[in-house]
Amino acid sequence: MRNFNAFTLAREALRGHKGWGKQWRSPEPKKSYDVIIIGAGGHGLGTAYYLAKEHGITNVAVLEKGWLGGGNTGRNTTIIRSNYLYDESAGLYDHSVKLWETLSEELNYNVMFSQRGVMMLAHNVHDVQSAQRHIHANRLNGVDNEWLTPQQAKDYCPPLSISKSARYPVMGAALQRRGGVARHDAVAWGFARQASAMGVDIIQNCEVISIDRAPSGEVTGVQTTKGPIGAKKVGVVAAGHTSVLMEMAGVRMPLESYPLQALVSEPVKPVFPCVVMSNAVHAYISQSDKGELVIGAGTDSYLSYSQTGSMHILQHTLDAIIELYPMFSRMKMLRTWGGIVDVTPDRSPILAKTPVPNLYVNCGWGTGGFKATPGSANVFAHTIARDEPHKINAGFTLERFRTGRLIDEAAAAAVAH
Amino acid sequence: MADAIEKVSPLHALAEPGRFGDTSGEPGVGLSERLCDSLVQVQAWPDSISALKKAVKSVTGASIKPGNAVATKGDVVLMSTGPGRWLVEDETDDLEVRLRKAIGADIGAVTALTHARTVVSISGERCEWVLASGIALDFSADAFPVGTAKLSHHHEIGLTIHRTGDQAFDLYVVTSMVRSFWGWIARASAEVGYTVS
Amino acid sequence: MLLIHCPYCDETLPEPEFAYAGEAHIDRPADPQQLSDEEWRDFLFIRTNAKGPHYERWRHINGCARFFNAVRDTVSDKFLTTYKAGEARPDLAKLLEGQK
Amino acid sequence: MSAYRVESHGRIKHHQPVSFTFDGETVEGREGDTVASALLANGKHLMGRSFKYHRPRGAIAAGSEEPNALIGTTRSEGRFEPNTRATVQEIYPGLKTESQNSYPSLKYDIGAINDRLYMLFSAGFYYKTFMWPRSFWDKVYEPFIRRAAGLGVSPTVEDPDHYASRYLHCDILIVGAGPAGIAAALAAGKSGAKVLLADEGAEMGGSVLSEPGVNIDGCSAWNWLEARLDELRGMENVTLMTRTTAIGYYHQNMVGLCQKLTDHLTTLPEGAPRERLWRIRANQVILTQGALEKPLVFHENDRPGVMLAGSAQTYLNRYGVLVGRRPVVVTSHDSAWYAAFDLADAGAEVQAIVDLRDKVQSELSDEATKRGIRVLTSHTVTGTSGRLRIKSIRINPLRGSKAGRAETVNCDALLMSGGWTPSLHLFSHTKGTLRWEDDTKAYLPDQKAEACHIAGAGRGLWGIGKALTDGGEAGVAAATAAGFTTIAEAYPVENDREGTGISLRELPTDRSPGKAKAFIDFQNDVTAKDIRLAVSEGMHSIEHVKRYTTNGMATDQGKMSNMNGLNIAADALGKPQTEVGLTTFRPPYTPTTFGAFAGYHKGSHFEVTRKTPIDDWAEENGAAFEPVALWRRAWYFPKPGEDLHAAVARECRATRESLGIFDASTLGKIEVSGPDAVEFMNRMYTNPWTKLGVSRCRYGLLLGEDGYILDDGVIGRLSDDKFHVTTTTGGAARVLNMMEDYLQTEWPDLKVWLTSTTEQWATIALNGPNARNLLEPFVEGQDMSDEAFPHMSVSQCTVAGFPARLFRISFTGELGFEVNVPARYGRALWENLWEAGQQYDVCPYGTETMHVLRAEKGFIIVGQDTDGTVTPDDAGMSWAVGKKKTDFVGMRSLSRPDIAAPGRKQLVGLLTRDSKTVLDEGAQIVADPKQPKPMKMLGHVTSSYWSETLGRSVALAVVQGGRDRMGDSLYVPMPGKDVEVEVTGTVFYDPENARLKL
Repeated sequence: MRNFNAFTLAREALRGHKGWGKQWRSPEPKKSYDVIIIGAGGHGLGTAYYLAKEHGITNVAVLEKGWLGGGNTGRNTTIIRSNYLYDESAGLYDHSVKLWETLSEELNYNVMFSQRGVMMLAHNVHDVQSAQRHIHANRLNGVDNEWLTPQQAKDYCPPLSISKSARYPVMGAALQRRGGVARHDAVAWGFARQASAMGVDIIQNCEVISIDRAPSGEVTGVQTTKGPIGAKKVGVVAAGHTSVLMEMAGVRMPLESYPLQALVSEPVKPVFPCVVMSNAVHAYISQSDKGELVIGAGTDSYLSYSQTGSMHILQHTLDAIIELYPMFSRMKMLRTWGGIVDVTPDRSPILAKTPVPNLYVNCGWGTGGFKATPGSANVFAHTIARDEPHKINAGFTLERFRTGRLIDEAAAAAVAH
Repeated sequence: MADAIEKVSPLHALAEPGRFGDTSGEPGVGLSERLCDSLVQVQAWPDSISALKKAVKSVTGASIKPGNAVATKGDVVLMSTGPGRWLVEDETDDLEVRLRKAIGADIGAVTALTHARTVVSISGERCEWVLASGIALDFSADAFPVGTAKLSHHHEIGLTIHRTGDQAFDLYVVTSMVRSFWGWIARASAEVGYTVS
Repeated sequence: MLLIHCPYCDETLPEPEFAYAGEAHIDRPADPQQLSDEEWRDFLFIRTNAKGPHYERWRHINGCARFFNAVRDTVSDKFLTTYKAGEARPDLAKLLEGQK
Repeated sequence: MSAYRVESHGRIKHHQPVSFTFDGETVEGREGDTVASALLANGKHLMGRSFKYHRPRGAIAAGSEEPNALIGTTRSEGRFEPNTRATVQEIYPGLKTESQNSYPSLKYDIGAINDRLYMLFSAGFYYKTFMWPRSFWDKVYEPFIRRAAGLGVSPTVEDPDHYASRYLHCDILIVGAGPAGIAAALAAGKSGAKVLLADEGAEMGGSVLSEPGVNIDGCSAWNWLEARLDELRGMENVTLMTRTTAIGYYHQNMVGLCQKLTDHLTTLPEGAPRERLWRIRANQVILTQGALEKPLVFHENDRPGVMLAGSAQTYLNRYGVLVGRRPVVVTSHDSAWYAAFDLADAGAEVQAIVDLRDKVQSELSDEATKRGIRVLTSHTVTGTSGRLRIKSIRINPLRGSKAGRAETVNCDALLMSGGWTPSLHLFSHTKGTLRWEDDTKAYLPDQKAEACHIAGAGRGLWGIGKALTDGGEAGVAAATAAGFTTIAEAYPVENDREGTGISLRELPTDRSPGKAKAFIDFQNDVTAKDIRLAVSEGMHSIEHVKRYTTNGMATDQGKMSNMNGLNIAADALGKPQTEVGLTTFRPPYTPTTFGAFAGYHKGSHFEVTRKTPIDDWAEENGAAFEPVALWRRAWYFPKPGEDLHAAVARECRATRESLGIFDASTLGKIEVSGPDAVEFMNRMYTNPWTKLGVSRCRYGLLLGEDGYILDDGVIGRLSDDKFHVTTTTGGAARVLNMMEDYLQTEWPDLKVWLTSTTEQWATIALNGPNARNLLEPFVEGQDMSDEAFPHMSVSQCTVAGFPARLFRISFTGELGFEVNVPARYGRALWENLWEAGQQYDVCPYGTETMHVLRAEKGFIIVGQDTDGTVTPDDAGMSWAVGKKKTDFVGMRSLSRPDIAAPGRKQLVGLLTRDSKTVLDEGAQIVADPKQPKPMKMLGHVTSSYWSETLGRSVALAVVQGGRDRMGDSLYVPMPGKDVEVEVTGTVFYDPENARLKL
């Protein structure tokens, strides 16, 4: 595998870019693997990468029914932050942010992690109380998060309107400076390239039709559109389709899948320096390296796998964008798209063993999965390799829905992920 | 003592009479506000619907019509707002008391909503146009005939809409939101020009 | 924006007149205290999350305010049918036949 | 007049000059010109710079598919728009336009240095570098990349325009008013169906506008068009809309369209919206959007002056502009020959027609020879020259797939055609499937997912005759499907220009293909080489190719680039197109302003504001407001010079010492009535209700089925079968919805009706030792003595002559009453009490004081002291749970292992050791402030205030095992200091409730 750097780039430029070679192999599936990961998104490819790199397990296949990185990894608004309230969440997401900070070097692939700061606006007294609670908890957890006055918020993000006469005046904001955005495709491609180089087989256009179990119950492999493949362990990392796959192993899940839409504007010169989220007003916005305003909308209210959403959802989002940034009214929406997010009752992920031996599941990220990609992959690989959770994901079990030990960020703060 | 004090309309500050919006040509619509003297909701049990209809007839003299057809008799208006549930309006101030007498707990429930709704009336050539600019219903006469009522909403504001004529609608608006509703309908009417009476 | 038929009003209206209300035919147990933690969890949290025809509930929130049931294909988002609360599950085979 | 304007041609008003500016320079056009046609008429092809290499670019097309000629347009202060298509923007006097993405000027752009580094900036180059040293990404590399990227600049001030929206229901919506669309509208219109015909252009006609030479139904194309449009205008069941783009095709035949209303006008009508967003629900949809011409892919195919042949024909026939006097035509399709003939007939000296095919119909070559045009079949183009405008091209004979010796031909324009692609974007929005058809060399509609019909070029039918016939049939089919009957007229067509062609990848060349700058996505500067590089690097899915190269992701949404990209990717992969598949088309069809989407919902209309009947009084009396749910509530009533704290301290003092008056109208109110009302209440709430006597009240606690506190409120029993339930302000809608859910779907057998009466009642709370003294004289029909009307009573009586529901309850710990009167009397009652209250120095207070007073008494606010993870026991409210009850909503969840487990967070009071310190709400609590991070947090402060009454701070908090820590010292670590607190009970004031009993 060619190393990526300025010098090889320059050399290849002179040679007409003939020498790069493939970024990942496209092998046919073997008869069996030590571990099969279902789903070649960022979390799945990352899991394979860490299995190989940190646990020496390289006889791994990642099965993808479409094209790698084609699910929510390639459809989200790439917001990265870790200023979550509960210890479990803060631990998991901050583990992830720390990995993000060195991911480009680690993968020798520029994932363009840009720590532009993530600002979360408060529009009423309840928002302020909630933001303060987060800031204090984050401080004692060693996670950066600071309070800004409306003027400080405006200084940090000039397009923001802090007009007192606004329907929901900005009363302040919580800022995590280490937060930011990254190039979503690059994350999947970077993990795929390194995993493939270490021997992981990434098999695209290979849909899992059923999951095989031995009479004694444990998982033994999968049936796919490319035939049967044996496996000692299977990890399901298929955001949106988790319920469908787990059903194949006879496990019913506490999940519902909803459409989530996003949009970008036409590209313009740099105008928006950070990421801003507002829960009261429902708008998430940043500007990509290319110059597009990247805007996240809310989920549709109904369960759906259609990857399309309703027009009125986007409308409501753009209402909010203009409310907060009146100068963007004449900007134009270039492209909209939809993803499928699977949501748990407490809005926190499930990263755990399952009742079925040798079957593991990583799901329920709702709208917040991208930021967790390296962290989630890292501890999920640990969980599969050791057949026991890492202490960072110990709380994100399936059990919690029986015992009642929920990790309810949403209920705790009405903060969308 | 009550008589000494006027009821205060939620729109008293907003709905000033006059000509607004595009003033070239004839005004497209006329807007006005109406405060019901009595607006009462009656609700029947599944097994007492006919009894309730009888009771309503005995009190108002009007008979409830099927579906979303509105029964009007003199100043009485009867509108369905769902299975087993109707709105009764008239210009007396004791309608609730009279209905309550006629409709015991065995027949159903009676709840006064006189102050919970404020009626915004819109009329004129462009009233379909104005309403359709913010309400997702089909306002064409064949889909929404004169003498019928439908429930809908604009931007989180619940509405009961009664088509009183070819070019006339009464909108029963949730009182706390009627100021916001007025703000919108005035803005939407500005394009075609409007009068307030 | 979906088009939804309210079986009570017998009108077909745009989605914003309605509110989605989750999976249908999950009846609250008669005596919850008798249930095991597992059974209670299943009632509270476990959902079919069907890809394809899905039995679900909607409420005509901006109309007659009634809750009703529907069968909708979650891949195409097309409604196969809607029916009143309390009515039995319609036979899927027949519905799909009707679609053809 | 310029040498490029042809007075004899075009539909513009030649006698109506219109001047506007481009980059500060005045340009004269004619009424009906677009910015692009006017610039071309003045011989200006250079209109912009490309995204990555900053290469000089001119208009390549004449419509909304234009990728190059993007400009900034300004009408007046605040009315600036970036990235407007010069090929669409109509000119009007005073219009200011500017080029984009160039510095210092369009002609001399230093950004063009990137072009020299062409080989370096290959597809995905940024993934491979800028990684070292790490700190440089944020500080150096990314800022550089960002400055270079982006096209125009964002507007910087608030938009002075407003936007409208409109719902419409119709039988048949027809998208695209070309020949097929018009024929469809005529057929459908005659059926009496409600028909809507929309077109994105300023005038209807589509390809007919560019084909004046064709004869339809015995008259010239344009006369036929005028007559037919008149016929349509005459049908009152048919609506025609121009400048209206169908942007998205959604579920169940809902189509979103954006109509531009003012961007073409010289002066703005008063109050006119700039754009209107239509949401049209159609029984049937007919898509007649025609086809888009494909560029040819060869070295330097992007110079200003290189243009699609069909567009050149449009500029001539619609705008009376020759895009060049000495053009060369290069094509793989017959259509470009006709363009050449039209230009030649209009006076252009066409230097040559270069056709990639080895033979063409003799009729074409004869026509060319007749016009003295040199014909070069089986030739290719291998390069162009000219810095800011094309000067010459290299033409090579083809030997099989090889290019022979080059000949240089001078020219001032190059018209190319790589064939046509049916425009099926909207059809694809519906998830309708496409199939590749090899003889048309195009993707055509296959399986439909909605009730729609496609006609004309959209189905690969070239020529006006076929479009008319097909459109008519579609009109009939749609009308029939919508339940109408009609027939389609036949419109015989003469001198029609059908035609055929072949579809190619990069053109054969005599140079190293690896170095060729053969552009596919002109705006994003994606070349054939980039596509092949992506494939060679393992990007085998067309989606990967798209994302890696950014091909098709420019603002033309891939209209120019998708098919060429696909062909070349397929070739590189060695697969047929069908196996490579298409990337998905996503709404909107063309970029659409945010403003159009927001419509009326901006400024004060952004969201509904609910106001109480007493809101006006509060405003007149200087209240500061806070938003709570959709309501705005009086927060506090500052006197001159007072801040929040001073005002609240005064309001608290006044209430505790004498009398406070508070507008509680926003509290949710639900009337629960019916024979089974009490049973229903028993099932919903944790409390028992059977024994609650008529005219008595009880505090009710409502859980979610998960066992956590959801809402609370005082509930009065008005009669055996009627309860007056109050909820929190924010919870009202949620609670009613939940109650209806249980009632309708779980317990339909119960005879109960629920009605929200929040809006019916204005609620005024009086609290303080003088509350009764003020109220008593106003009350008729209720003995107000403590014996006759004790704490927690409700009475239906009259107050100040108004029918009232009078509650004796207290959320402050003082003697308290809440008077409910019909809403319209609220203000009058308030004024009455206000006047009479002066003798007691009555003080109006807001939500903040209400919060302080209740906190002093340890009353919780659901959503502040509880947060959706708190059970009744956690909140110390087991007393509110009926001990003998066998079931209520949420009861079962309370016995789940981790809910019943010890060590849960419990609500307690906190007193700071230093009584002056007021804790932060949300501050975290620890046992050992010296421990390292991450610290073990025991809980957090939920409510914290300065208590004027107690002369110290008080706080409520949830703390692990809190009730077992009474008297313990805990710490609240704050930046720079650790605050020591004592754990106490939650009631700080009048624990024996003496003041209630006055």
